[in-house]
Amino acid sequence: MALNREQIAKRVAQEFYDGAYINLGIGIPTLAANYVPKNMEVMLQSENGLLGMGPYPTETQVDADMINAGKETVTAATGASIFSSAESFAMIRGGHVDLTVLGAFEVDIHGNIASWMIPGKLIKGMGGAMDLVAGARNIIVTMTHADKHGNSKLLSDCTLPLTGVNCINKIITDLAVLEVKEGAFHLLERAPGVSTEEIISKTAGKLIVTANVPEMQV
Amino acid sequence: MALNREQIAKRVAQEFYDGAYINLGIGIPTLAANYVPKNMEVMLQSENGLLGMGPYPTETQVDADMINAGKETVTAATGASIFSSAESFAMIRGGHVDLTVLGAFEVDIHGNIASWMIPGKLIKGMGGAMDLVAGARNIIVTMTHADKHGNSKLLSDCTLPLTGVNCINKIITDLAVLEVKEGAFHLLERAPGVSTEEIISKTAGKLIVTANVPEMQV
Amino acid sequence: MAGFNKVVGSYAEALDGLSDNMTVISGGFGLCGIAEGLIAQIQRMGTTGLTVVSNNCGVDGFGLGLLLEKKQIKKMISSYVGENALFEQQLLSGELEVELTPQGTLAERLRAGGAGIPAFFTATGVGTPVAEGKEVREFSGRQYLMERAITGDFAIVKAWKADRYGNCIYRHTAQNFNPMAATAGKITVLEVEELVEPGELEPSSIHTPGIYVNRVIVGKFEKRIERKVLSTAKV
Amino acid sequence: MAGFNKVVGSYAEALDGLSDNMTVISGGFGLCGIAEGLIAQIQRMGTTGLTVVSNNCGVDGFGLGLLLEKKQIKKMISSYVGENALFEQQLLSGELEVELTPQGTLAERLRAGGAGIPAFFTATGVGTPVAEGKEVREFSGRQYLMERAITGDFAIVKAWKADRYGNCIYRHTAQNFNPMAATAGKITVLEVEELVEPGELEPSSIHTPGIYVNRVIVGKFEKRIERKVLSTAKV
Repeated sequence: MALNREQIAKRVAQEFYDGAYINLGIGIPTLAANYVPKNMEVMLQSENGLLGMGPYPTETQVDADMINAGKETVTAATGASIFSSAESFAMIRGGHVDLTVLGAFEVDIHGNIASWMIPGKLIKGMGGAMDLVAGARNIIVTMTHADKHGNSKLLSDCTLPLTGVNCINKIITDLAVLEVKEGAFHLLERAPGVSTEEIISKTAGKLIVTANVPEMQV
Repeated sequence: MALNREQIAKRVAQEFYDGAYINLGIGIPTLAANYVPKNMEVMLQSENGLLGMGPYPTETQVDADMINAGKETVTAATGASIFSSAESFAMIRGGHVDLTVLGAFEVDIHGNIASWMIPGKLIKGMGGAMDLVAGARNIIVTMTHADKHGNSKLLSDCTLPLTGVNCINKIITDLAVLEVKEGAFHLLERAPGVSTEEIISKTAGKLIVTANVPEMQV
Repeated sequence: MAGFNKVVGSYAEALDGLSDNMTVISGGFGLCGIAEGLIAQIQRMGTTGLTVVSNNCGVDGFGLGLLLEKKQIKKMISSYVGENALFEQQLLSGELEVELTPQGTLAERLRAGGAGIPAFFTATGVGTPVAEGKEVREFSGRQYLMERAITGDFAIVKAWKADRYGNCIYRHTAQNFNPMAATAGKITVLEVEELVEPGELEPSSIHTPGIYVNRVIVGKFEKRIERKVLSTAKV
Repeated sequence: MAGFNKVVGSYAEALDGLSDNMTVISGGFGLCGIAEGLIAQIQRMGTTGLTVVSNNCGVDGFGLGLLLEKKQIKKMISSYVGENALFEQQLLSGELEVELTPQGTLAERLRAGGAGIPAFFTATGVGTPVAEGKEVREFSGRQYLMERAITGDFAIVKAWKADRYGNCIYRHTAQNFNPMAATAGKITVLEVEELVEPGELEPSSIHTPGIYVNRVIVGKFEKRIERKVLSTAKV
C-alpha cells in the first residue's frame, strides 16, 4: 500500500547519518526530523541563518526572534550557531550542507526538478529552493509518486518551469525509492505491498527495474 | 623651507574631519594620527581587521593578538570593532572608508600612483595598497616632492608599475599641496618660505599655478 | 565630537531625504527582524514609486504590507512574496512589478553591493526562468549565471543593541538579511531595541561595524509572530 | 553520537591525508593568528611541492618560514612577502614561485571559494600588473577585473576557543584571514587555544560555524610578536 506522510518521513530519515548537516524543506522533509534514529546526531540547517535547529518551543520558550525558514517559531539546539542570510547561503552554495531534502511538483530522468511555479497560478517565489538544489552535495526529493489525478510526477522531461537542472540524486515517494542516473530512474525499493507493475505504470520517465526489488523498511 | 616629516604629518591631519573613517598607510600617514585636532573625533581603520585603532600599547597592554596592518602592536579604541580580512576589504572596496592617506614612489597628472614595485629590486608585494586606492572615496598621497637625487616624483606619466589608475585626488609633499584634476597638478599651497618657482622646477608633470598661492599653516 | 553620534530623535529625522522613486533595502525575514517604526514612518510620509528590496513583503496590515496598502511600492525585489493577498491583487492588476531572485542570490547581491563587487557568478538558477537574459559562463566544467550587485538609496535595518557609533548586534535569527542591507544603503538607518554605551559591545562580536551606519533611532517593536508552532503541536 | 566530535588527539591525526603537491590555505596575518603547531607538523612531515595560500609567508625560522627552510613550498599565493630573507633567496634562485594578489582580492577569492562563487569582479588592480591576463569588464562606466575563487586541499586555521562541533571564535585581530581560510579547505583543521563545551559559545557570536570544520586540535602557542611598538616609543 502507498505510504502515508509519516511513513515517507520515516523512510527519508533512513538517509540521515551520524554527523550530517541537513537542510529539510517544509512539509514531509521537516517531519523526518522526528525520526532521527537514536544514537545518531544530525544538525539541521535552516536557511534563514540557523545551524542546529532544535524542537518547536514550549509556550514560555516562544521568541519572535527565533524562527526557521518556514517562519515557524523554533529553538536552537546546543551547539547551534546563528548568522546572516549571506553566510547561510555561502554555506549552502559552497557545498557544505551534506544533504537537502525537499518536495517537488515534478522530477525528470535528467535529475531536473520543478518545484516552485505553476504557470497560470500566482507566482509566490522560489525562496531558497534554487540555491539549495544548486548547492547541496546530495539532494533528495520526496513527493507523492503521482498527482491527485493519477498523473505521474516522474517524467522524461519536466513540463513546469525548473528549480534546478541535473541535481536530483534520489527520490522517495509514497510508492518507491528511486535513484536518478544516466538518464533514467532506477527502482531501488518499493513500498510494502506495492507491486513493481504499479510503480512502472505510474512512472512516466524511463525506469530501470532489476529483479527482486526489495521492500522499504518503514 | 621644505617641511620635515612631522610638519607634513601635521598638514595631512588638516585633511581630517569630525566623524571621518580614515585608513593611514605606514610612515608619515600613520604619524598624522598624532595631530588629530582636539574636539575632533576620527576613527582609524586598519585593513587587517580593526576599525577604531587606538594608541600603541603600554608594556602591560601588549598583546600578540592585537596588531595593526603594519604588524605593530596596537590597542583598540572605545567603540572599536574587529572583523575578518574579507569584511575589512568589503568596507574598503565598497567605498565606506572616507579617506585613505598613503605614500608613493610616483604620482602623475592622470591621478595614477606607483607605490609598490621597483623593477630590478625584489618584489615584496602590494599588500592592501591596490585595494585601498581602488576603493576609498578620497585618496591623498603624501611623499617628498623629489627623490634624493632631485628627480621629481610628480610626473606626466608614472614610469614604475602602477598601484592604481586615476584615483589620486590630492598630494601633500614637503614643498606643496596639490590637487590632481583635468590632466594636471594644481598648486593649492606651498610650504612656508618655499617659492612657487622651486615647486615649478621640481614638478615634472603639467602644473597649474594661479597668482598668490598661500603658504601652508603648519 | 558630534561626528560619530549618529543617534536621531525622531523618525522624521531618521528618514530625512527619502523621496519618491527611490530604492529602499529592508532587512528582515518575513516579520522577523524588520524595522517596524521606519516602515510605519515611510507609510506616514506617503513616499511613492518605491523600489523595495526585501526577502518578503510583510503580511496584510503589517510590515511592508503597510506600504502596499497605500500603493507606495512600484517594484519589489524579493525571493518569496506569498503571504500577502494585497500583494497578489496589485501584481495581477499591474500596479506592482516584482523581480523574483533566489534567496541566496538576493543575499549575495546585497553583500556584493556593499562590498564594491559589481557582479559575481553563481550556479543558482542555471537552466531556470531566473537565467533569462543573464550571461551564462562555464568554470571548471560547470555553468554559472552572472548576477549583479544591488545597492539602495536607503537601507532600513533592525538591530537589537547599538551604540552611538552605529556598531550593532542582532538578536537570534532576527539577523537574517539585516547585515547585508546595512552595507548596501547609501544612507543606512538602524532602528534598535536598545542603545548602549560605546565599549559595551565586545569589538569582536559586533555584527555590523558602525562605518556602514548613518543614523540610529531607538524604536518600539511589536514583533508579531507569523507562525507560532509549539512543541506540543507535533511530537 | 561521535559524528560531531571533531577533536583529534595528535598533530599527525590532524593533518592525516596531507601529501605532496597539495594546496594548503593558511590563516593569519604576519605571525598573528597562525596555526603554529600545524605548520610545525607540516615541517615534520616533510611534505613537498606545496602551494601555500597565505597573506604572508612568516619570518625566517618561524611560521611558514619553517616550510621554506626545508624547501617544502613550490608556490606561494600572497599579498606581501617582504619579511623573509630565505623567501627572497628561493625566489631569486627559481626554487619558489609567487603569485602576488592584492590583500582584499585574496581575502575575497578565499571567501568566494568557500561560498561556491567561482569568480567575481573587482576594481582592485585595474591598469596594474595584477590585471595581466585577466578579463576586464565595464559596469556602470567603471572597469573591473574578473578574479577567480581559491580553494585548497587543506586549510589550517588558528582559533581562540572552539567546541567539539568545530564552532569557534577568534581573538582580537588574530581573526584576519582565518574565517575565510576555514571555509575554503576541503579539509579544514582548527588549532585552538581552548576547547569549550558545546553551548558555551553564544550562537550569534560564533565566528566560524562548525559546518566548515573537519578536525579540531588543542595547540600550544608561542605567539611571537613581529613589531612590538610601545606608546612610549612615539607620542
